[in-house]
Amino acid sequence: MKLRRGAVAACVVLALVAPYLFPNWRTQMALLFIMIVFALTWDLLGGQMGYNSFGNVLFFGVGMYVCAIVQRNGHFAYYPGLFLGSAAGAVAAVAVAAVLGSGILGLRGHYFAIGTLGLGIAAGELAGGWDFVGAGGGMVPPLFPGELGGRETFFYYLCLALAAVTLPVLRWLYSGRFGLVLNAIRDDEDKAEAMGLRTTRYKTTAWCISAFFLGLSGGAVGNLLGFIDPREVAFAVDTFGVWMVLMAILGGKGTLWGPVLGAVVFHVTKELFWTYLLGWQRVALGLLIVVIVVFFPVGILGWARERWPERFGHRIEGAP
Amino acid sequence: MTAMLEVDRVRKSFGGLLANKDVTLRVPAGGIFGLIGPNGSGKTTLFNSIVGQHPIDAGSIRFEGREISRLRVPEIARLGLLRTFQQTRIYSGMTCVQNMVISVAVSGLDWSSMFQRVPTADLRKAEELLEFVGLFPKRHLRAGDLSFGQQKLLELAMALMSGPKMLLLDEPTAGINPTLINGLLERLRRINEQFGITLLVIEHNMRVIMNLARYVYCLAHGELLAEGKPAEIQQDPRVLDAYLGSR
Amino acid sequence: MPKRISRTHLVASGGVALLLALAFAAVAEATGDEIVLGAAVSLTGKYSVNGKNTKDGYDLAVERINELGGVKVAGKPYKLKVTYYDDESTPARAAQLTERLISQDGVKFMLGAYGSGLTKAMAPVTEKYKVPHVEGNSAARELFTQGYKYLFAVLSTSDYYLRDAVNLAADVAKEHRKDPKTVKLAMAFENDPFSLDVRDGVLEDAKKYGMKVLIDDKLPPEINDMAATLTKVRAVKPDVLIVSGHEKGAALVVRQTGEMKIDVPMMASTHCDSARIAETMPRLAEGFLCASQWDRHLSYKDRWFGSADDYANRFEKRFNYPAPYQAAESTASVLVYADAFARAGSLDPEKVRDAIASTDMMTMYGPIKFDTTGKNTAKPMVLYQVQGGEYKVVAPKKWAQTKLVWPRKLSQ
Amino acid sequence: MENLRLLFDSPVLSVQLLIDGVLIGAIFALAAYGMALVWGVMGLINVAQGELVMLGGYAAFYLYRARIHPLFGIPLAAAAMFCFGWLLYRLVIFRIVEKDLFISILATFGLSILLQQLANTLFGADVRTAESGFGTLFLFGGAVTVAEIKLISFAAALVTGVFLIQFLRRSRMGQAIRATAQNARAARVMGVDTQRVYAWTFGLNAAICGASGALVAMTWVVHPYLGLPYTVRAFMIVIVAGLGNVTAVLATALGLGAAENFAGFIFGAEYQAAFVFGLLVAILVWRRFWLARERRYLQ
Repeated sequence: MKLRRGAVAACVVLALVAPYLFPNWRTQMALLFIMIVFALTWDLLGGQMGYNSFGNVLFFGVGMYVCAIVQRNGHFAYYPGLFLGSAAGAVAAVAVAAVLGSGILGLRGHYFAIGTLGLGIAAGELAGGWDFVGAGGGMVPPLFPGELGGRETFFYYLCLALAAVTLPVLRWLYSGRFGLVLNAIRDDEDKAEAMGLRTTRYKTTAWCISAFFLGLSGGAVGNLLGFIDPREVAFAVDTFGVWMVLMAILGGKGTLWGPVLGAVVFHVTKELFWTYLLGWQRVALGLLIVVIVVFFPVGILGWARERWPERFGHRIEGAP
Repeated sequence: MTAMLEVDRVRKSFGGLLANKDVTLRVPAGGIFGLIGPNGSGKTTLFNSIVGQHPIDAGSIRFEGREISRLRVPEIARLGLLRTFQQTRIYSGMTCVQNMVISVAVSGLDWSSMFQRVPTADLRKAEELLEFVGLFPKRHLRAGDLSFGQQKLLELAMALMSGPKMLLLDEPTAGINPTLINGLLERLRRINEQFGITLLVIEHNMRVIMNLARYVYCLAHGELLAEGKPAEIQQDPRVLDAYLGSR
Repeated sequence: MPKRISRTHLVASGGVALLLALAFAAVAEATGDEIVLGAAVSLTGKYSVNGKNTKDGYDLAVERINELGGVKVAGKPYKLKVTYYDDESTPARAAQLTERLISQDGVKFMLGAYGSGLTKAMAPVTEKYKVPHVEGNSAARELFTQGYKYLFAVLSTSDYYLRDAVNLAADVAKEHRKDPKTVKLAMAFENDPFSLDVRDGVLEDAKKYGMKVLIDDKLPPEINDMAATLTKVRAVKPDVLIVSGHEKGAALVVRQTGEMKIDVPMMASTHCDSARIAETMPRLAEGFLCASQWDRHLSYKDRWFGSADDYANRFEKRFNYPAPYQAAESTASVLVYADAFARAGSLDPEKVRDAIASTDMMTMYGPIKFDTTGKNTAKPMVLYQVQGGEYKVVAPKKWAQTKLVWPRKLSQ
Repeated sequence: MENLRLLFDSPVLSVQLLIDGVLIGAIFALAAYGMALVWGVMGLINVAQGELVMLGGYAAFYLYRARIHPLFGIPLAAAAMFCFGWLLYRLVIFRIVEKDLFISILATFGLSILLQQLANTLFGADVRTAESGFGTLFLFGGAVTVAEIKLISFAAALVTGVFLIQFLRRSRMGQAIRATAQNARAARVMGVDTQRVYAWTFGLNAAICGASGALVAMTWVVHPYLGLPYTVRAFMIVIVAGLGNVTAVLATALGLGAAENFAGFIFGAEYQAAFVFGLLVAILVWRRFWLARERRYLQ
């Protein structure tokens, strides 16, 4: 227990001082936190509930656009604008999830995967045709008012805070009845229904929670990158949308820390590929994906758990 | 005695195959009832129709006087009519206790309880019921790691956890070690007497059903062939014919 | 239920720490007598044809300048070097890589990416770090209305790409004693910042003449077929069809108008030279008008490469394909730096920026002189027409090699 | 709704749109046959389907470069892609057969970006096209034009469909494929070499995609990133038409092509893709509610 507290404390301290230790890496690290949020929120559905979504990036894009619209049309000062925009973005994302929930979450298995994929792509195409949000030309959120370098630090802490809130919230959710019902749906949804559980309510709620955090991160990322493109930033199904899945699987889906671990490993590996394998980075990424899913379908933590089950609190032998 | 479950001229076909042909039966509240019949006589189809697994083509099904033939599985389950499966269905990735605590009666759950931690009362009840079916020592094991017979017992315990009014059991003794069957029968009787749950049991083992049930319905070729006390059914030439003929 | 995850915590946090350390250890930067320019170019993704043109243009310029002894700054000779990353044709990546080039790799001078969308994302970054950013491949007008002080573009802005096509149409109408007002336009533009800007320019000039726009479609970037739009074109019978959609758009419109026998007297597109429509589909491409920033037949000259034609020959020898204008303008961006370094007499980014701002030079790519917003106002666009399988300059009049063929003859 | 009025004013436009759409759909149908085959037999959703089309297109292009008429390029590209598909199976795909469907989606997604990038590196990103030299037919006094090459695509789709049905019905390998599709374990017990069957199936899929790629190269243009639209449309078609029915796949594909073309005309090209994907979601959701009424699931 002592060791664990120490490790957590060390992580917290490291995260807090990191922007001063490695000032050049602030944007990368901020994006890393966003990746962690991506993987965690995907795992809420894909890992815990067994609903493999390819379209979660939909909520990210909705949050990003709504935030930017509020900032642009609201005539607020920068910080109130960002705050209100992010809030509105999160609310909008939750609303979209709630409305779509009963229809889409009634799909099972790969139909759900493909339905959500269609949703994500359709949203990107719609935004790309709509002149109010700049159509294919994209949008530029307002410039950060602070001085040079302040922007990176600000968004570093914003993204850190986002990840730091998401993790314990999910942990708390998993520890109670909510998490158990999600697991039950994953293991055997028909049985859960036969036992009378209101599965649609739980599924929709889970989707809304996922959408909430994704909507918030959308607002932050839009401002962090300073440029919103409908297909390649906001509704980036073939990059962010798939990476979320990969990161969660890589770390071990259905675990709390797996997605975090997966996001870190994936993000760092990807950055290294992009730096050292110029021109071949996507070949390397493609290979990596194939290797991950073929050889580590249960992920790093899943593999560790199979190896040392007793360290993960699972008992194989009977009776204490 | 009021009828708890009334099945009235239920008809169900799959493609050209008529699986249930105008089946009518009335199950009164309070006892243990048997549903027998040779393989393919439409017993499981009837169970599926009752609990809302698939739509019926014609007829009506009433539970405590309420029409349920248009309701879907979870709605019927929340009324207190539950079934177990021939091939057991449990949440294999979770421990036995976890399996139990999410099987509490849903009617008592509202929005606010969604995010609650599991109340200790539920935990205690779960452990009691696991003790009752003899799985207490295994309570922290993954349900998927249990043997088939143990999974059946777990499924039964889960059904009890939600406090149903009536249970439809699909071959509870199949796959259970013969030496344990007597214990299981004893438990089923106690479920009926102590918990006051009406049981409707599909069973192949004639010895078991004659021993257990107070009243037996016999299906053959999708039709209700005979009904009556076990002793009467045992003597009924039509029933004997159906069984011998099916061999 | 107690979920024991203490070990999990440890494994996870240990992994995090290890990987972060690994990543941070991976940066090193050597600077001797070299000036390092940074560039994020599209080696993959939808702009990768032009991304390669861009990179080849930069490489040729750097090689040539180093061959001639490099750049003398305050009496000391320096060689040039470019650090590349692949932005995969996505704006998000481009912005991120710019940041990395500047803050991690210590690059003090940026070259441009290919594509306005990408530069839109990069400009705020270079602006923030006060790093000069000279580019030759991003022409969106919007880039020069933001008040950026460090962004300079050697090319004509994209709204000028196809204005000349509209003007030509008006001229033709006048020649035939018709009011330009009667000219009917059909337009299809790819839904990206560049093409939408081209559209703005066309719309502006069309409005000036009072022309009527009958069709105004936005083509999705992944379009594989234009049949729906072209059916509309056939239905409304316009006098001019204007298309902009990078190489794919150019190749598709040539191919499909040929196949569907769409008979419009004047058709114009961007990027048809880099799509090589005249080479691969000479029959179908006959008579097409193509916007170009530059042409080898223009009589521009400089001290590094000689004439535009010399440049084109050198390029073709080095890279085995004819020099597209995208390469020439990339080369010109490097030349601007070489000129500015020498004049600034310092490698201080501020001083270099000021030197760039006061650039007034002639290159094989054309005259370069920046206005206060950073765009090059000295160089005009040219318009080709495909005639007999070759690109011939037909506008502006001053550079025209030959006369416009109108109406365009439909291939049989 | 200017465009809609245009359509009412000259109904012959509808004929043009319909013909073009149906002919486009024929190429989708080819990609969809292959997907249905692989999905049905191997239980594998192949996201790299569009990349197989793309590679087929390049094969046809290089054959065209070598002065082989594109019409002969179609079978040659198909043959080349059969070998490629076989190889791909022996290298990678065999590891993901008979695993979770989701694993196959992700693994083939990885393959698809790998193939895209390799194509980009090997062939360059230039937009390529293979000139077939075919002309154009005029109908309705020139009001409607049909490119002959598109008619050839249509014929190829029909022929391939018939061939596929006959192959599965008549040949030994076809029967082995059908047996494996029904129950792989039983087939193995009966002495069918299922690994070989799978390799054949995947090779066959690649060959059909290769043929469609050759047609794409002759009808439109080829570049490394053209795959995704074909993959997604093949998905849609197979979901709507079901796995086991070649005729239904063809009909759905033609219908989709036509619907898409009309959508592009009426809503403008910018909403064409949005319409297709919106339609996909709508179909799925509609089926889900329709089945729910029946107390059933879309599964």
